[in-house]
Amino acid sequence: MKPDLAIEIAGIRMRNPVMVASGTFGYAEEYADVIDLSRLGAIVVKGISLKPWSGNPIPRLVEVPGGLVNAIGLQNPGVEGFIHQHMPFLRTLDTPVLVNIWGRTAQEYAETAARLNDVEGVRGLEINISCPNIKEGGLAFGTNPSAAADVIRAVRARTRLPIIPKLSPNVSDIRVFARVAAEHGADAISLINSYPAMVIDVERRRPALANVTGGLSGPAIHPIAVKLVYEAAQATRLPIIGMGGISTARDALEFIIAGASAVAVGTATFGDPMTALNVIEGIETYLSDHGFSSASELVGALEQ
Amino acid sequence: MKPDLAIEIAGIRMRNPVMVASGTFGYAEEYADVIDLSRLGAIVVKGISLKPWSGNPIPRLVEVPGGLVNAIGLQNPGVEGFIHQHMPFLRTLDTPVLVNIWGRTAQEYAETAARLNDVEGVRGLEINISCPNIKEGGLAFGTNPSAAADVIRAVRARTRLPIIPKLSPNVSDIRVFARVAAEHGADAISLINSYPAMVIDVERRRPALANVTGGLSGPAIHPIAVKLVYEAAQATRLPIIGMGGISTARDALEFIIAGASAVAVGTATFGDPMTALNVIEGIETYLSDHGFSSASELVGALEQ
Amino acid sequence: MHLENTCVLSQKALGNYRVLELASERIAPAVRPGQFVHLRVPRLADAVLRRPLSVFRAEADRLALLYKPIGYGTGALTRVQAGDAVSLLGPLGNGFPVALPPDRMPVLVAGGYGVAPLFLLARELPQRGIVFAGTASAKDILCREDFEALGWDYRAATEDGTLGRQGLVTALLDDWMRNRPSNLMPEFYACGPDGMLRAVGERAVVGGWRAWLSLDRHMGCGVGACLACVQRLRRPEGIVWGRVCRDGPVFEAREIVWDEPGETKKEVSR
Amino acid sequence: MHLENTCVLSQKALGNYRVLELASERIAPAVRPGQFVHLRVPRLADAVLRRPLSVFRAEADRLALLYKPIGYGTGALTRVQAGDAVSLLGPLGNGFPVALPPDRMPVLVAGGYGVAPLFLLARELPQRGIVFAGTASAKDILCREDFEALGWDYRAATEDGTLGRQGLVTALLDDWMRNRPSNLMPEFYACGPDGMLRAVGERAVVGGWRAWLSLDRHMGCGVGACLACVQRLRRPEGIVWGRVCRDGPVFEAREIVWDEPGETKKEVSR
Ligand SMILES: Cc1cc2nc3c(=O)[nH]c(=O)nc-3n(C[C@H](O)[C@H](O)[C@H](O)COP(=O)(O)OP(=O)(O)OC[C@H]3O[C@@H](n4cnc5c(N)ncnc54)[C@H](O)[C@@H]3O)c2cc1C
Ligand SMILES: Cc1cc2nc3c(=O)[nH]c(=O)nc-3n(C[C@H](O)[C@H](O)[C@H](O)COP(=O)(O)OP(=O)(O)OC[C@H]3O[C@@H](n4cnc5c(N)ncnc54)[C@H](O)[C@@H]3O)c2cc1C
Ligand SMILES: Cc1cc2nc3c(=O)[nH]c(=O)nc-3n(C[C@H](O)[C@H](O)[C@H](O)COP(=O)(O)O)c2cc1C
Ligand SMILES: Cc1cc2nc3c(=O)[nH]c(=O)nc-3n(C[C@H](O)[C@H](O)[C@H](O)COP(=O)(O)O)c2cc1C
Ligand code: FES
Ligand code: FES
Repeated sequence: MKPDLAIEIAGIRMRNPVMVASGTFGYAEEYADVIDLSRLGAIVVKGISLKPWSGNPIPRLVEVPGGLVNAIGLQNPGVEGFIHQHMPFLRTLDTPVLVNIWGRTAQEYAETAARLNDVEGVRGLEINISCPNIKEGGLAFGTNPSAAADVIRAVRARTRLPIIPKLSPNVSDIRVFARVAAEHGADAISLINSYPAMVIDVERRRPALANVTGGLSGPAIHPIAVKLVYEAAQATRLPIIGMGGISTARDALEFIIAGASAVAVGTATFGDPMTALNVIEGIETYLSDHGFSSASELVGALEQ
Repeated sequence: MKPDLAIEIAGIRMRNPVMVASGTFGYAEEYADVIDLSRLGAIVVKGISLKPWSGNPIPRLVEVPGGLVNAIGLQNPGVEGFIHQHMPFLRTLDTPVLVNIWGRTAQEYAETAARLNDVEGVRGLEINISCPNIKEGGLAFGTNPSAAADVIRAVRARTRLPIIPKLSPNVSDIRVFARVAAEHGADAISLINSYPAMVIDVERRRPALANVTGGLSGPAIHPIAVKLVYEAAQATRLPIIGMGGISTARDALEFIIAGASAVAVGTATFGDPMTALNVIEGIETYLSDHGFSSASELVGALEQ
Repeated sequence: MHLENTCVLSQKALGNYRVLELASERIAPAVRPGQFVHLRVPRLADAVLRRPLSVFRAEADRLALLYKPIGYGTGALTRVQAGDAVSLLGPLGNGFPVALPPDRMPVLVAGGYGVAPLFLLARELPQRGIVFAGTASAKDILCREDFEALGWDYRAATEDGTLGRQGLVTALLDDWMRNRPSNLMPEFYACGPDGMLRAVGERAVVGGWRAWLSLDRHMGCGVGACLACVQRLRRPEGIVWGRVCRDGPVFEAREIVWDEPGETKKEVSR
Repeated sequence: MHLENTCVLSQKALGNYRVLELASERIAPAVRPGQFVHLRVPRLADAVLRRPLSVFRAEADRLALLYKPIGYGTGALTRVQAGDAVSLLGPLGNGFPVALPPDRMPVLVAGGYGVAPLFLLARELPQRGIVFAGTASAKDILCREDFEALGWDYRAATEDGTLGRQGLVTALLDDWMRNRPSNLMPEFYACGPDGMLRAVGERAVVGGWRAWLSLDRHMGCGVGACLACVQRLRRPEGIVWGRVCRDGPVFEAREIVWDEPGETKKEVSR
């Protein structure tokens, strides 16, 4: 008998627990030619803000062993632009679409959330309080519990959609932020965002990125992310979306066994656009081989 | 003309800025057959505590892409054992020896430091307030500014040796800890220690390490470490020993350009015991090729 | 756009470059000149990104890439052998426009690997014209006979003077421009370093001609999703970011807003 | 101990195993039976650790390793070819003692790759004896002819019964022990999984004989510096951690303090 991959997170039913991570999958249409989008668990689009935002100068991305450091800087057409340019396509998909939002003030987050409330096809909001690449907001919210609480509360007050704060790895104790999310009305949490990092071009003695610093993603951060998901799972009963360095089904399974109800594939899509689909298949095979009848049985199944 | 590689950190003169990192080079004798120890800038020995300490159960180490996660747990023969078993050999070397110390209380750190005060051949103390692998102390000091201050102050009060707190990467703002170190009498700072991480054996659904979590080291953490060294260098005038993922001269040069006066090679020694020596040569070549007459000229030479 | 597992047919040295020929059933027949593929270098476990390479030749069931080993990925690529599998994503990007009014003379300007997309273009343009190729040294001058066999006039400049005129290719171009028949209406197609592209573009703008410039930017996804490869463009709605991988790599000279030295903040209207 | 850049002479399949032969001028002549090398798998950029492999054969200028491709590193090792350079650190560890009183009969017990170090030992022990080899299946049974050519009695057990007795090698050993001449004084040498080593050790302790057991532990440095590969040992000064890479991998059965099921805290006196 085939195992049941379907899961429900924050009231959103997904055919499997494998999502694609914000900022690494554009607005989905970019990959539509090569991936059957209807096989994904969910799609999280690039971070959206109230007004259009031009992001950082180039170079915005540099490869490092086992990952990349990016400082895109959240370029996006603003919530109106997003709704008009991208929702028409996204609405045609029968895969749940989550919109990743960010702002420079709690107010901006809340207004963006409010604007998305009644937009057909938007199934939930991932609240990015952890972007290492913009000075205004982003990481500042994600590393300060009371600032994080303000944002989550403000968004909660203005939306009926499920809200999923995306936590920063750049904190000493992730449990504090998991609890803050739970207390202020989050329906789930996502972790982790990329980790603050820097690359120097030694020939020119200049930062490799125009923004000087950026965020490290890819296999390099996977063991860090697993640890944080594991700790967060001990601290909260909120469902967790685990991400950071997934490139194989095993990487995803580590998150699930550590306590994540779903996972997201990010950077690995660049190297192999089929990664998310391969991960889905690999999870299915693992569940059958190990006698699990459903993906949810495996959530937090770590023995000690 | 050959560039001058010699540097002085915390009053310790070294023939070049390349050290070997604590815990990855044992007590130096282990590598004496294959490396000319007299070519190293300095040697930092495995972490030493007041009393012998048995460390963690095995498995203590697991390889991951671009690094390894270790939970050795600071096994060591205690400061007396160290002095009797290992100092006789270390004393014969004409390379400066730094002793890495740790404790479960500020008091234990201070007593260990005091015991090493008059031990011939000990040139400085690296104070490990950042080990992710023991519950008692370690990381708890490294992620709490006032606990870190207590340890540094207590050690400072009991030793005449140069003291070099080793900072944890697991903090939201490294500058706070760099300043704490400076204020409480440190002569230099070292960063970074390995990053808290976890690996799960999905076949057995158990943590790969007996200690459940461990510390990630190796190339995976290099861009994180460079960022932290860069930030610390903006916040303090204390000399910085940069480490984390160095396996080539370029990796080391990134630290120096970011503001480190010296660097340490850790994990890479396992894969290639010649790494530190190759890094030294590579730095020398770089300095000549780029018209620098000394290594110290390159410290913090980042242009923006 | 396809994701295709291709098979290496051969790999050969060509001067300082290498030509990699791959069996491709889906991408090869779809390629237009100036398009590129995003190639995954096999067995490079610690490299998370693909590498963008222009298509140099394309037939019904095979394509060839011309590349210079300059770093980690292209260095490792030299080790792949006939029979190895190589994953390609492509064809990517817009490519050069090939329709050309009969009164225009195509002028191709290639810097370094720029000959690769221009060679594919040279085969498909409705009329023949002239190619200027500029490189560091004689060993980098590629495909002269191939262009000539197609009926193109080929002129080379090398920085070290080991072949053709010594100096930059734009100097060679300027000489030619000064002496050309006054009724000749050039249409420029160029691929090479930014400095060269900018110079070609300026000449076109001054003369009132068009110049199609293929940009080289570091890429993440290659498909328009990550926003790593952006370039400011002048568009009716204002200054916007274009994605070199998807909206380019070819832009007309007037569209491109070049960075000015010292400029740090890049204003775009959306 | 040397760090040597060796050159691959050949690589051949042997049942489910592979034999890798390397030209080595410094390590090969220094090797004693039971010692190992720490091998860096070439071109595995994302693997930071070496892999420990026992020396299977050693001559003046070459040595051979016998390994089973079971994972990432050993899998990649199958791709190295004659002429490739492979860095070795070795010889490492203490190895088996080869001096043996004339009244003792050597009894070798090999599980899986355990035949590798035991084969080297079989050549160097002063007297011949018997070898028990246990593996999963017939294709894993190795070197029978080689041992026999050296004058050893070779008995095999396979878990699937495809060759020799079906079952664990220790059952085969027990049968033989029960029927052996009563004046025969065995000296055990074993290499294989912990369960097997422990079983052999227990028999030796009960009978009052010695058993030299070669442990397999995950390693970091291989030279005693990192403390990854520790094993509790019974020593005059109390229970201590030994380093399998440097103080071992061979320990006498009485020294080893095996983990008890469910035991979490490992007390050692220093
Ligand atoms: C549209 C396009 C078409 C190209 N066509 C060709 C071609 O036909 N032949 C050819 O030889 N080269 C071509 N290039 C350049 C080629 O992509 C780079 O030489 C290659 O990516 C270098 O990879 P590396 O790993 O060897 O270099 P490294 O410097 O080790 O790579 C590190 C990172 O930087 C990126 N990078 C480095 N240099 C460049 C560069 N010049 N352009 C883009 N990314 C770079 C790499 O992709 C990688 O992500 C093209 C680039 C683009 C954008
Ligand atoms: C002293 C000693 C001698 C050995 N001699 C031989 C030999 O002659 N022939 C042979 O086939 N094997 C031998 N082994 C086992 C061999 O080291 C492992 O099979 C090998 O390390 C597996 O590497 P991998 O990358 O293929 O496996 P992976 O599981 O992909 O490796 C992941 C990590 O685990 C370690 N690891 C995995 N399995 C083992 C293991 N069984 N022992 C130690 N480390 C392991 C690897 O070294 C690596 O660090 C020996 C081990 C030791 C300690
Ligand atoms: C190029 C790039 C752009 C990203 N943009 C966003 C973003 O807009 N919003 C966000 O919350 N996370 C963003 N991320 C973070 C990813 O969603 C993800 O959390 C992170 O990359 C870790 O996963 P990975 O290692 O699988 O990539 C971005 C990551 C990358 C690499
Ligand atoms: C096996 C191992 C043991 C270590 N033991 C210690 C230790 O005892 N004290 C300490 O301060 N750091 C210890 N470290 C941390 C290293 O000194 C170094 O800070 C870290 O590994 C990052 O550098 P690397 O990436 O070059 O290894 C240890 C690291 C490893 C891998
Ligand atoms: S490379 Fe990703 S948008 Fe162009
Ligand atoms: S492997 Fe490092 S001490 Fe044994």
